[in-house]
Amino acid sequence: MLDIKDLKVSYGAVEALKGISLHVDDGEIVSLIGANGAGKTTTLHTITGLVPAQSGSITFNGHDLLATKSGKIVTLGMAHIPEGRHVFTRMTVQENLEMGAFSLKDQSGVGKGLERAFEYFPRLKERRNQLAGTLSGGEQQMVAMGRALMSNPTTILMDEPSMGLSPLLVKDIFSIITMLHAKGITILLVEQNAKMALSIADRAYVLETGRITMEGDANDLLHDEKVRRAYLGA
Amino acid sequence: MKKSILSTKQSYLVCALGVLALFLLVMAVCETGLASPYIKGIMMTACIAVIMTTSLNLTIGVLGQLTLGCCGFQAIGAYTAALLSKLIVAQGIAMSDMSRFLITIVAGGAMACIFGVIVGVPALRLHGDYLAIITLGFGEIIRVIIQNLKFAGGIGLSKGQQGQALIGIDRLANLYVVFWITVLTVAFLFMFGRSRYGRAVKAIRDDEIAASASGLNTTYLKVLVFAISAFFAGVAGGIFAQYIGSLNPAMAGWLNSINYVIMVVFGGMGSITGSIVSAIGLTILPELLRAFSDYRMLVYSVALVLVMIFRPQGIFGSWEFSLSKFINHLFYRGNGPKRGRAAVAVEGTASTDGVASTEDNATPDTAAGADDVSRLQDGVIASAGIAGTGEGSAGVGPDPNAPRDGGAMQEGDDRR
Amino acid sequence: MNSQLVMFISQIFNGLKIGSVYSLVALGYTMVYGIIRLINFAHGDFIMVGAYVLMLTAPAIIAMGMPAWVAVIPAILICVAVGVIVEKAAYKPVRERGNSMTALITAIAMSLLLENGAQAVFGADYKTIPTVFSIPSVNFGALHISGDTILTIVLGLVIMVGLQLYVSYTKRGKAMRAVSEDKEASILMGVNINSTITLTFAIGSGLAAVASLMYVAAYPQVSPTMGAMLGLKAFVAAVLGGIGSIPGAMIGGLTIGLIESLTKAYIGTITAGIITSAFSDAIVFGILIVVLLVKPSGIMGKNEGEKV
Amino acid sequence: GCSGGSLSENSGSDSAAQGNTITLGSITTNSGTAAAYGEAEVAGFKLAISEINKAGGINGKKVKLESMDDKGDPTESSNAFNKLSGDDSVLAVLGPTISATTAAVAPLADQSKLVAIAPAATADSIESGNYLFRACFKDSYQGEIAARFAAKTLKVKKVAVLYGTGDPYSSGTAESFMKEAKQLGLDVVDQESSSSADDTEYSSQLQKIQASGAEFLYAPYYYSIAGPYIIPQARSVGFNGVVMGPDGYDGLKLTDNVSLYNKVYYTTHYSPDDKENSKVADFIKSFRSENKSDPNTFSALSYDTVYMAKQAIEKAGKNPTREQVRKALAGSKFDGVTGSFTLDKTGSPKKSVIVLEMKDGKPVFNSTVKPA
Amino acid sequence: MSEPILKAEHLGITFGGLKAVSDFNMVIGKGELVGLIGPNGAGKTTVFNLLTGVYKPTEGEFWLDGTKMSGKKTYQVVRAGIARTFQNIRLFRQMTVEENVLVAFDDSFSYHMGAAIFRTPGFWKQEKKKHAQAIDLLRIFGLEGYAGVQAANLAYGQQRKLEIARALATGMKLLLLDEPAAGMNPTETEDLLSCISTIRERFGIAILLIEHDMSLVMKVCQRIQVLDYGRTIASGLPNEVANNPQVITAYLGTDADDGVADDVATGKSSVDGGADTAESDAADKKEGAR
Ligand SMILES: Nc1ncnc2c1ncn2[C@@H]1O[C@H](COP(=O)(O)OP(=O)(O)OP(=O)(O)O)[C@@H](O)[C@H]1O
Ligand SMILES: Nc1ncnc2c1ncn2[C@@H]1O[C@H](COP(=O)(O)OP(=O)(O)OP(=O)(O)O)[C@@H](O)[C@H]1O
Ligand SMILES: [Mg+2]
Ligand SMILES: [Mg+2]
Repeated sequence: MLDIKDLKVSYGAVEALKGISLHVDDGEIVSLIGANGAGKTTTLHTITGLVPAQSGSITFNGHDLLATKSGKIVTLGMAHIPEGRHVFTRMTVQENLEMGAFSLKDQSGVGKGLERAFEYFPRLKERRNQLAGTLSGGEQQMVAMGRALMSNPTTILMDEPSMGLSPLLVKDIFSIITMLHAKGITILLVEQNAKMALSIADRAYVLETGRITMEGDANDLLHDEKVRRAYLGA
Repeated sequence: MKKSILSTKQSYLVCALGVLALFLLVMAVCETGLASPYIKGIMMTACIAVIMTTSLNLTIGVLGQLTLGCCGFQAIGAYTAALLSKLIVAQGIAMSDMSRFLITIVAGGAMACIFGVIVGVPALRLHGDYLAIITLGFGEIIRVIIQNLKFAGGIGLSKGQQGQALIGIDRLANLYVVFWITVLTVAFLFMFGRSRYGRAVKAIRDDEIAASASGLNTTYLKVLVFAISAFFAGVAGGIFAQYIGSLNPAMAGWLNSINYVIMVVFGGMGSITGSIVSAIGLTILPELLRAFSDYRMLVYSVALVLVMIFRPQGIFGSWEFSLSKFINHLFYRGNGPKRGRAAVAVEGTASTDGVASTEDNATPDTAAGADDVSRLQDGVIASAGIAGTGEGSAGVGPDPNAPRDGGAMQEGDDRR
Repeated sequence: MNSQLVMFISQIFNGLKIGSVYSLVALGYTMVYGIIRLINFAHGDFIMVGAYVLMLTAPAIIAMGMPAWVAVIPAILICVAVGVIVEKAAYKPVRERGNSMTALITAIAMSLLLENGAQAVFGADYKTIPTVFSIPSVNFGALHISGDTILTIVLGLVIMVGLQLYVSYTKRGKAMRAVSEDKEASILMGVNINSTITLTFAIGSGLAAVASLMYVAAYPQVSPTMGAMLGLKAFVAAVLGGIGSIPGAMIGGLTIGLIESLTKAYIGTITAGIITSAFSDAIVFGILIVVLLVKPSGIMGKNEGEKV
Repeated sequence: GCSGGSLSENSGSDSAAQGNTITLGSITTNSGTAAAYGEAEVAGFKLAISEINKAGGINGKKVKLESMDDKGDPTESSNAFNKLSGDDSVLAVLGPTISATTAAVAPLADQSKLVAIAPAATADSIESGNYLFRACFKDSYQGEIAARFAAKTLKVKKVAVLYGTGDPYSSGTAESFMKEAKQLGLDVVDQESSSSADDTEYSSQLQKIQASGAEFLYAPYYYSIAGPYIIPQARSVGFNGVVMGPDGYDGLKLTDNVSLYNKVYYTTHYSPDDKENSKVADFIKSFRSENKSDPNTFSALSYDTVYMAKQAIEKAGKNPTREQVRKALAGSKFDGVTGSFTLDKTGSPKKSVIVLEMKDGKPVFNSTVKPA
Repeated sequence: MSEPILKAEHLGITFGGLKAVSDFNMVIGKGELVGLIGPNGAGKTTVFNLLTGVYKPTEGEFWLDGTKMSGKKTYQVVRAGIARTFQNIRLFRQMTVEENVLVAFDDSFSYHMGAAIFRTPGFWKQEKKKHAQAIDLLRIFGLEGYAGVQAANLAYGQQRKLEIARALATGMKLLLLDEPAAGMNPTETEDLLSCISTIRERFGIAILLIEHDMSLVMKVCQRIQVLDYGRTIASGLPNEVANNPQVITAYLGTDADDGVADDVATGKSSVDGGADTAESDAADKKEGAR
């Protein structure tokens, strides 16, 4: 389980997180919603060590993540699908997926992982030898998701996985998320599409300019008047 | 909102007065004999370096294109000026030394400018390190060609000798005149930078595709910048030729060009005042290091690495020293200028311009009236040649891997 | 064989001789550039370091009854050490805080530092190096081809193929490519960025030591500035071949060598003496420029055209 | 005024050298690609000055060397010269090293009325006849002598040249060689060039020279290029004729196989095995003990420049002005390790040239050519 | 509809064997707002790149207001009157918000270099005027208060708006918007929507809109064209398109209205079903392409 306590993060003089606390229990989908610039991405980046924390603590299954080298975090079973996809543009789709399995000690499972990824995203199978940089935005999102799954994570952090995807694919992505959830994978989901995020999540947090302003059962928040007005559009 | 006590016209005036004061100071030390030929020589070299560096900064800092061929253009300007000067004498054309000097340096600049266009049109289709290497190549080609020109060696023209240094160039460069040429260069570059041209050029640096999608003829503008840089490099070359009195083709080599690139980066990319300070500083530094004689270059290289590590954005970053702002600051110290206003305006706000953001308009609530526009454009006057020091706020180079690396994770960069 | 033909073939081999050295050096540039987008201006000077180590250790090695080329082992060790130290002490801090321009200046400063450091230690004067190989030359009738040349070409090819396989198929190799593209994403994959970059530097510097062995085999002399022009030419070769591309470095190096040799030999005749062999450097750069304008990413480079 | 052209305030001040030491300034190229030459010159200066000081100095005053590096850059050399000229205790400047920097210093020397004695700047074009002097032959002189040696002594018919266009020394001597060779009726069968004088690969050009049937190759380069590169490469493309060079060959860097260097000749100032000139033997001996290596031309010439300066200062009187030093130096006769010579109107020496021949890796006296 | 603003005929482009767009035809009338939708990778952005001269079409031609534009350079097309925004925001990140807009005004500046260097009265007059215009334009998007802020420091939604403002500053007749609502939550999207209607009223321009947010598309578009594998598979009024079975299978998914939440609820229970659908859809698409 993931536990964040009083986390503060700054970029120079910009205080992006002003002391947030949240936790994600095993097997949960927890959704983090908030306006642009609220600090959602920053939260995820701090968890996986891409951004240094100023103070506070992050523990994951008993490991102190702030003391763990950033490259090591993935070996603890945590994968992060970054905002903006960040595929390796000059590698083929297949090589991208193989990179996802980089942290695995035992590389024999890579073939099976590939098959599974192609099962989720048949489109990628067609394009397995195309350079990822020339894929469309949606295709790249699929690569990013597939790549994260390659490390057999127990917990996945997702940063706006539906951004830029066609309605059909958004549904697909969300059904994959629920499927992963069904398989017992823990998910921390950051989404602009708050309606959908809240409808699949168990619990949710609302982040406003670096502070958590609301938290609770996802369904409750979905019907909360304030949340509706601010994030769901009248 | 902090109001400047100086209007635009007044700040121009302040700046002009500052330059004038500096000139009087130079004149005073020269005329009273306080300055030895050594000091005068260094001042002359510094002026040449300032012209080279500020104009190179237009290409490297403002346009964001790395070139390693500036000394090729300097050499073209130098040889053109030197040979023209000799030709004028050989043809027995009567004119004063001053007009000969001015005519030849302008001719040197013009010739370099022509070559700038010839080189720029094809070269500027490339970017980054590829452009660097291609301009380096042009510099080397220029060197080899000059080396093989018969009329550009020995005493030159019809009695020239291939492969020899060009000697016996009349040493017409006068420090006072060169001072004013330097001031004009800096003023030109400043005015250019703070106009629609400067804006367009900076837009190309930030995102060339978006710039053309905003209706800018990027090719034309890039070549224009290149040609302007080449022109001033040629002028600097013309001055150099008539200061030093002899030329050799090795001056066009890439090692010399790199020296000026170092000055630009050292001063802060995009900052004219930074370039001025670093050009002067790096001209004087090796002289100060003469005391270390044998270890001079070792000390220099270590110093360079240390500066790059501890002040990677250069001494000025993208900040500009401004005399009028400085004066403003003196008068307003009591009132305490509001620091760190709205969250959006703090840190990193130092735009490349150093004007709009750090001046009045940084406040979100600026209902910038028509009156403000002038200040927006010109509130900061780089006072030519006046060395000022100060902390610039973290300027971010045009490089996408700049310190704000985390920013690369934001959407918008994903396909880079 | 007709004497013109013998001449032509010999000229080709003259070109391959220096070209294969350029290739080896260019491989080092390409490795480092490929991963951190830095023109490691000091790479040529790593070769100088390697050459000095050879100069110092070769006599001892010969005295111990071993062949002189065994001296390449201490040379590799020292070069790797120098490369890694330069990376850790200078490039890494600058990379973390500065931008690409700053990094470039740092590389130039490192180059100055190594050159002047070597001068302070060894003096500026040239020093000759004992013969490292005594491979007989191969003769086909009137045609003599030096054994060193053939060895350098073969060695270059072997190293190139080895590196290419390493980068394409091993885990560490893939990590290198991943880091070269997107550092954050690589971290998320569990790649240790620093050790990957260090490894790249180590390989690049080790290659410099091998290159210095082949270089001094052909040109048996060392001096503090020997790396400067060699480094520049090799970098041009790497760009010509397509920087970042391992086969490109090889092709670029050989191409530059051939162009140099053939222009020196024939340009005067072709242009009826208007352009002489003195222009060979200019012609090399001229060809580089033409190639880049036609194919901006170099001969083997992949087009990295940005998708809008 | 402030113009660079009229600075005379500091020159010829009579206070010069009134202290207890005499300063000799030196400007040499101590960094960059030509650093080896500058370094060799400094070694020569230092040796001569320590000898002079051991022997009681000049006019009883200790001599101090104020040494400046110019990186081979004309701007730096002029700054260095200006700095030295501003120091009243400096009575003469030794240097600069290369022709390009010397060309920049020449007008400054005239302007500040301070003599500069360039040990090895050989370009014909930099003669000033005023305050710039030198200790070396000029380029044209050696080229002519080499041509005459080829025609008269070696009696070859077909000659070829190889030179670096980027280097005034190399192209200057090559040009005068060709001119003289043609005048002497030699057949210049091939003329090849490299774009700089410090390339490493010359096989292409040498192959053509070999194919041209030349019996004699004039290749004016420095010891560091001719030794390890040009001569072995010439031999490896099958050229077995004579290779000849100028004084830059002095201190030739040899590879293991010394037999390659047979049939190599060069013109220079002195012969190491000249038993008659005791100065030469002494110089070589003390240079070896100081520097653990053999001197080359640069060291020998720079050693002599110091003694030229000493002779002039002594001749000029007890507390001479800079102008007096110049007067004493102009036209003076001098005996040094690089021979006996008189400075002509242009400040260049007229001296005899010695031709050395390499035998088993050692230079051996061949002949002497007296000045015309 | 009188003279159309944009007419494209048989536009097509191939990338190394891949036909990204083929036989693309489109007519947009004055003041029309047309939607361009389709699955990811269908070629929508590529169409924008063709229409703005970023890519040269390998076949076909297009006209703006009767003038042939194909083959022209980007800046020429833009000056003629087609402006765009980018799917991945491309602002002049180190410049201020106002400068971003002023850059796009460049074509309408008339002072020359001499005037800039000597700071003639004409220079001041124009700079003043353009400044006022820029502020006006920013006001539409509520950005006037940020005029002096560095563009990179704007919040994401504001960056999107600034991009539109910058495009408007070129003085275009046809505006191409590439997924302007991506990454925005519904509330922010609505705000954007009102901006778009304001500019349509104010400037009377035609707009071609790429968007995956169907609620937005349905609300504002007068006509919609659907791409799949580079080919047009449907076009017409929003309702027609939304009920087109081909569009549903390729793009919208079985439940074409916006009831995503319910949809997901079903997805939750039948996990494997979701994956299956994706697979069969992809198979369909493949057939469509051949
Ligand atoms: N690298 C950076 N340097 C400086 N400030 C940053 C950086 N990255 C983010 N910020 C600032 O930190 C704050 C939080 O940003 P963050 O990206 O975490 O927001 P977010 O909630 O993910 O928003 P979005 O929905 O736009 O993705 C914003 O004000 C942003 O401008
Ligand atoms: N420069 C290019 N080189 C190679 N292929 C390209 C290039 N540009 C686009 N493509 C290919 O063309 C197809 C269409 O891409 P495009 O970006 O136009 O899709 P899109 O419809 O905008 O998708 P999305 O909604 O995901 O943005 C994709 O399959 C992409 O891989
Ligand atoms: Mg985010
Ligand atoms: Mg798109």
